[in-house]
Amino acid sequence: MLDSPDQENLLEVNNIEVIYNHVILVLKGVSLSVPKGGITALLGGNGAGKTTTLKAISNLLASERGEVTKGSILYHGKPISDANPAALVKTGVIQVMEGRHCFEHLTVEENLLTGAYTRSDGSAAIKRDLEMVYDYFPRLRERRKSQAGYTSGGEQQMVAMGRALMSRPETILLDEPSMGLAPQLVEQIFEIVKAVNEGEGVTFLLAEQNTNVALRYAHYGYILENGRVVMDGPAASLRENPDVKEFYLGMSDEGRKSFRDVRSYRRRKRWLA
Amino acid sequence: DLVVPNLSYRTGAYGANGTQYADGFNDYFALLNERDGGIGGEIIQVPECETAYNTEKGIECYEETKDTGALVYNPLSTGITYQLIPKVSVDKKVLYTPGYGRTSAKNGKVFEWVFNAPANYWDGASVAIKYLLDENGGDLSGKKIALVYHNSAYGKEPIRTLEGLAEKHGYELSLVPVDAPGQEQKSQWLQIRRDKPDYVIMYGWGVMNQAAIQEASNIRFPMENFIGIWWSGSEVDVLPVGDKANGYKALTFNGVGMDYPIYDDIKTYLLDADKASQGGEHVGSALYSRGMYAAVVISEAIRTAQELSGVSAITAEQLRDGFENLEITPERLSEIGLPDFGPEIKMSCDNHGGSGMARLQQWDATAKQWNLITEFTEPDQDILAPLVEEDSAAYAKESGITPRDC
Amino acid sequence: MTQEQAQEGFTTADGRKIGGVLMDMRDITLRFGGVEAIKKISFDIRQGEIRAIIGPNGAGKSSMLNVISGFYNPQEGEVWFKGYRRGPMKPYEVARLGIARTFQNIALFDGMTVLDNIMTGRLNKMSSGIVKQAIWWGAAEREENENREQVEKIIDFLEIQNIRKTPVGRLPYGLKKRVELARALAAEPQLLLLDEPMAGMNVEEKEDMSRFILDVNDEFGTTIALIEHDMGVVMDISDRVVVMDYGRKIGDGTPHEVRNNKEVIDAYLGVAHD
Amino acid sequence: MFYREAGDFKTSYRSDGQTFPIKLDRWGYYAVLVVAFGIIPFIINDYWASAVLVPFLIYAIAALGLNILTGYAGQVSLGTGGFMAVGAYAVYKLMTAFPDVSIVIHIVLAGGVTAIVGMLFGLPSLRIKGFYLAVATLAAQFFLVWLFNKVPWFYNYSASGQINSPERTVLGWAVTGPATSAPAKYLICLCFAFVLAWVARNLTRGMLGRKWMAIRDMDIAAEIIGVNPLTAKLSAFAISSFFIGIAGALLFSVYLGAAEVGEAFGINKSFLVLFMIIIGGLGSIFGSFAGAAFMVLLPVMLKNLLVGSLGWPTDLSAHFELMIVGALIVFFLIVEPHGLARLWALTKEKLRLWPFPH
Amino acid sequence: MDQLIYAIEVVLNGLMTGVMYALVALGFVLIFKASGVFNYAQGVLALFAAMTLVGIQQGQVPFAHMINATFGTHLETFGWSVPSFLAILLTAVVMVLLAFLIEKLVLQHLVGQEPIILFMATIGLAYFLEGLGDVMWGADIKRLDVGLPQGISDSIEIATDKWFGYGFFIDRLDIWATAIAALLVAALVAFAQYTKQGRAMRAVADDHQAALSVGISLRFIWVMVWSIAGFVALVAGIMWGTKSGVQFSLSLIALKALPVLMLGGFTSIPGAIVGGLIIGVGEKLFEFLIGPMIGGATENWFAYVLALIFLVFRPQGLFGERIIERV
Ligand SMILES: Nc1ncnc2c1ncn2[C@@H]1O[C@H](COP(=O)(O)OP(=O)(O)OP(=O)(O)O)[C@@H](O)[C@H]1O
Ligand SMILES: Nc1ncnc2c1ncn2[C@@H]1O[C@H](COP(=O)(O)OP(=O)(O)OP(=O)(O)O)[C@@H](O)[C@H]1O
Ligand SMILES: [Mg+2]
Ligand SMILES: [Mg+2]
Repeated sequence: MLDSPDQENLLEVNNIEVIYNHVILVLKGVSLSVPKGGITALLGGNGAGKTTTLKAISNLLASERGEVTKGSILYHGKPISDANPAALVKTGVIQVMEGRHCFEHLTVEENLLTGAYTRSDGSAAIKRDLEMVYDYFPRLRERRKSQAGYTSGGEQQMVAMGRALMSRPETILLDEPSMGLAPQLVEQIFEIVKAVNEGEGVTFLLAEQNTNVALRYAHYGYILENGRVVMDGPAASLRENPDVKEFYLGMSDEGRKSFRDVRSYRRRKRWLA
Repeated sequence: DLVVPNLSYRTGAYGANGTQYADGFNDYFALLNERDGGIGGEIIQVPECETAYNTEKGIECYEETKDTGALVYNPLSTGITYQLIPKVSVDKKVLYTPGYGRTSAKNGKVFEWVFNAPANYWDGASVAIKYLLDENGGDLSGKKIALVYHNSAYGKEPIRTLEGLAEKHGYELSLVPVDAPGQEQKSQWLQIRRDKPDYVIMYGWGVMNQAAIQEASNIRFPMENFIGIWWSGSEVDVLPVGDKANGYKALTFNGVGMDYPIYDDIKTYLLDADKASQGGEHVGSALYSRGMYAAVVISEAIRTAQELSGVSAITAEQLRDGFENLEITPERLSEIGLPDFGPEIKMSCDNHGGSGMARLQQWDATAKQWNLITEFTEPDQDILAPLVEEDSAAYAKESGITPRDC
Repeated sequence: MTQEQAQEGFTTADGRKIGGVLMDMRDITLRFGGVEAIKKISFDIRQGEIRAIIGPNGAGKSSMLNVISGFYNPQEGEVWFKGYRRGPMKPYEVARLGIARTFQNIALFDGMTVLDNIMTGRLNKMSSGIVKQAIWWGAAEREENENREQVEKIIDFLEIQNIRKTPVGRLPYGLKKRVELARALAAEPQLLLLDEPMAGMNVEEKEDMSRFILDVNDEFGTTIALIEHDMGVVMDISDRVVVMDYGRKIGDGTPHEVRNNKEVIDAYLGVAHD
Repeated sequence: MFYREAGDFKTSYRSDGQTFPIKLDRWGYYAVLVVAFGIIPFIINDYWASAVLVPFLIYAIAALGLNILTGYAGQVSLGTGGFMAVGAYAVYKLMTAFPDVSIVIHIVLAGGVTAIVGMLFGLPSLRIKGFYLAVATLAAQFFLVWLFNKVPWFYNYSASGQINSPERTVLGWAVTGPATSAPAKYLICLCFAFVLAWVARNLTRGMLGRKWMAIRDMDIAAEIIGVNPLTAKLSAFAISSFFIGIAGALLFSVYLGAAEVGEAFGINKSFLVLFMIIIGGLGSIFGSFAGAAFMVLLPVMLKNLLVGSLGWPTDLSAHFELMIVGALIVFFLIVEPHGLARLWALTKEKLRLWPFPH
Repeated sequence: MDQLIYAIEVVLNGLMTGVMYALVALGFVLIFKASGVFNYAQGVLALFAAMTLVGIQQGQVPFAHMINATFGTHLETFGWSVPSFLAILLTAVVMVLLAFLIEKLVLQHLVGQEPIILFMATIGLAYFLEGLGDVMWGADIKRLDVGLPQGISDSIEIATDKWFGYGFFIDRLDIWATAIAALLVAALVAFAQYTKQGRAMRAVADDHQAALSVGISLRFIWVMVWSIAGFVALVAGIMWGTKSGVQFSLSLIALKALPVLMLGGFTSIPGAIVGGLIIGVGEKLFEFLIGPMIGGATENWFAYVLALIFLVFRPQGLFGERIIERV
């Protein structure tokens, strides 16, 4: 849709390997670069390693007994693999985790406020941003006093997004923002991503299964399979690629296939990496 | 060499008490080794083993040491004693439990290997009542006495005796159990405050002692009317309470303080030579003295055994004979350097418990020391003897033991 | 509704025979404290059909499924199953009636292997007592192996042979969903409830999943109720659709009817989907 | 490379379901059995029996029991000491009331009595979960100890409240009482441990075990897929208590020979056994044994090292022992929170790959 | 009639004892709230704090015994004594240091583990601290005196004697404890509910990973919370140490705090106080009314049974956060 506006690479991931539990090798040399002010999409099937990549960047692997064993991750040209997650948020990288991860016992509003934990620009600014988030997600305003644990799946996703926005980040790592959201809301969320990206210049790296939407909004895309990057390119060109079309967009040559029809024939072609 | 293991405890809930006792026990043997070259020319080895007052560790210590030629055990724990009683009869080791353990072990016909002279729990209860009788001109009728006790096998021991004596002397006994560890005794002392007993007798151990004395002072119970068993009568029990513990009384069967000639030797041979257990921190305290007293009795028994058998490297069996023929006269105590430190002991094949004599001491909070306030008093054997007989007969029956002829 | 009415059925466009009413929800109202999650909703599920439930987030879809599977007891309304009114029941009793389900936020037993997870689906098919199990040899082992065979069939069917012995905690999301489906199928249910079975999947995987769902429906004749946000999937595989919005029912009918319903478009779809 | 499963093909579900599917493991297991039954009884002495092996076996049984409840069914219990006391007092009452019945039967019955008591105290688990339940089980611990201390019937009205185990024989060999030989003590505990481990294995691999694990991993989901929480939880409590009761009965009758409830079955016992299963590995039969071995051996070894070899004063070494045990526990948890069993499994997994990782 | 007056006295004393329990329970609540860790070491922490306080007050040489045993020296004290206030301050510093070390050496490596694993780790910690306390300050029984008054309050005794004809026993130490506890609770509630750090603390309790992901430093929160808990332990240690001396059994008061915790709810600061009051009154009253009929010494188990009964009706305790059960 848009070409990345600016070619400076904010975040660079060079050839990283990740091992869980000392034995399970998950990423087998992944390299990415995320340009400043762009929206970069990370696509790929289940278990491809998208989440792992994002967690490697935000240094959240340690608590899952995973570790980066090779390669380097640079942010603004400086290695960040040793920074703790909190320090990373201070430098401006925040992750919205897969599966929402709201603070169940806190109210919706308190959840949002924890997003502003690292900020030191005063409560007035925080209050303003809170209003901004409520404007983005009016449903949250209605439920501001409920415990997050009792909100529906979609509401929790909004809380997670809103919470990240509250930290006024430079870069947001978004893990499957569309999961479990109603179609209308998916569009809405991506519109918000776009608005935040354009309006506030926030850089996005988003992992998505919903290739269709992701490629519509992203500038650049990487496709991950089995722990390796198998293809990358500007979003527009990816959308035209026939393989991507078939496997990730569900289109055949005749247009969209019906889910009812795919049932009888087996198809599986994998890029050989 | 002769081996006398010291099953001690210096950690855990009762560690503060166990440490002092173990020091006294060690030091006396060390003194004999240093000064006299042991007993009858045999050096006494005292390997120490930590039990933490825990019965399983106690067994472990016992098994660990028993094949090293150990002669006699003194675990300072009623629980471990009960565990060891059957074992020592099979392994043929002597078990010496002065002032604790199984009371009816006094009956040597049933408990061939166990000795508990000079006094046992029941003796203690009886001596306390005797003292109260003396205080009241021989009449306790109508008086109220409360027993505050550690709610365990140990604490329950005196109940039967006190009940028997209550019948005889007409006082009214009330029972106030305290669950271990016992640092919270508000209910108990509120009850005492309401009931206003004339006297309180306490069978406690560990923190329960201090907590009780503290609470007693809180409710202004007169300390003079508060008598502890010997295990409730050490410095650690009263010191934390401070001045308000002044006047508290406790039983004892050994002397207190440092006014004994032996301490000159301890100073020369141990303290000055830096050989005292734990650097001599606890020398002279009540529990130290009791540990030392236990060592005195054991060494006298060893000496007797050596004389009887004519060999110096005696076996545990010979030591048992030594115990059964043991006589510690006041003269002998003076010779040792501990005049009037303990009651006269004379044991025999059927009497493994000595005379049961004990005396009272009282705490002087300003001088921070115990003072002896009575002579050795004999317990009321009319009441006790049948109880011992009954209990040991029950044990013999349960364990299939045919009492020996003595 | 009478017994006879319940027996009636209809035939779908592609010629499948749909039977009488299997499950009938009548005027269900569910409240949490002050929040009314479901407001007087009625709908039915017929024997052999694939019934979709759609609606915006927080509409009460999952809550409705929870009512069906007995996890929530509605404050008002009646639940009829196979022509009988169902009183308040414990969830495990409902499971015994032949209703199995999957969950929106995957609820697998993380500490167990895939195989064991699927075997739990057959709980109610196994009956040897504690003593027999303690001895194992003989009855218990035989029963175990018989059930294992059934489970292996499902494993083959869902093509998850290679992860049989893997602890589920380690699996990626999509496979977990598949294992959950396998577990539900292992119970050989009459009614299968799927809560967003395809969330977090890419198109290829959705295609796989759709195929499984259709096959289950076809081969075992299992009735299926599913919640799904991907309108493509819903339109393609479901026979009838219920639309919910903030606890109310705003539409009910064939995918085609629903898609063109104005209210549904406003509340849910945003733009009309092709 | 030395340790591998390749070439070990299974042709039936039955052989796939066996306990040690890998040949090397199977041989290792047979070797352990041969040593345990065929060699150790001939070389064991009193010290090894009393200080190490007998407590190890008895605690292994208790750990198996608690592991069923906590490791498999996910119900954390701190009432183990109390339940062991039930086993001990039950066997004592049975032994003294029916002296002519075999002690083996008494021990099993004691387990049964404990199972009933365990079920009773398991009832709150239907409402109460997690740490609340753990603390609630302390009610059982304290109440039972109080009860056995307070009601003289339980200790046959003995003056001090102690119970003593009289001599009883199995096949002519004394297994309780002072005259018991070290091999006899060891063997009776070994037999119980062996049979019970086997029972535990069978129960946990079948349907019942799966019900427990389902409840543990996610109780709501388990209920919705058809697990009746009442029967699942209560059966876990019952069977767990059965094991623990037997352990308590053995501890009293074979090992200690005499016991006083507050001392022998206090809350420390509860913690000790919980330690064992966590260090060993929750939800693992092997872990129960490994944890028991660790917690029994560690203090003995430390003591021998500090006092025996380094010649430290006993009090210092006792304090250091505490520090070291504490530090080691933390250390182990950090290295592998899932216990020795998982450590062992990971080692095997690495060995399989060795020397070519990935 | 007498019985009734006695009962009132028992109830009053129960309330005060309950406050003493609550002091210990508070430390548990704080740590649980902030990290989901059930900190079994809280009792030992109180003991350690009290030992350190006495040690500093009396100018004891730390590790004296160990040094003496190894080098044959005779160190004992520095020969000075530190005023109570300063000693308390210094002890607080030690507790902060300890919190820092605990985070560094233990908690940090256990982020994201299951609660039971963390619980176990704190038991390991309890063992360690127990040993360390003994090695540092010696295992003997110490007297703690920071000038808190103790013993029966005369004015209350006289006043009640006038009203009821029976002078009530109220311990002055208990009155102090009540005042201090009230202050602590008020401060802590305000902190947890209305400050940024308090909110962060609750967030951490819910989800470690998510907390990390929004930039909350677990390390900072934990050090902070453990420091506060250490301070609360110090207060508890002072109270209980004054009451019954500083020695090993002090750590066992943790066992009396558990039912309080359970009843009040693991996550509620006011719950700790209310729970304490109910447990205190409950156990004392039961011992007074029923105890004599069944042989007494019922307090240990009755507290637990009472809490259990409450839990059956409210599984999360009186004030605990609702346990969220959803699928
Ligand atoms: N904690 C863990 N321990 C072991 N293996 C893990 C762990 N987390 C992830 N994995 C494995 O790593 C691989 C990649 O997982 P990851 O979650 O990164 O995939 P993903 O691309 O995000 O997939 P999805 O779209 O399903 O979320 C998977 O095979 C998964 O099994
Ligand atoms: N146990 C509960 N307690 C309180 N409120 C609840 C509970 N369960 C659901 N709710 C509320 O009921 C409403 C409906 O929730 P439900 O989970 O059924 O939505 P949904 O339609 O499944 O949404 P989504 O598509 O986001 O999953 C929500 O607002 C939710 O907050
Ligand atoms: Mg992912
Ligand atoms: Mg839902």
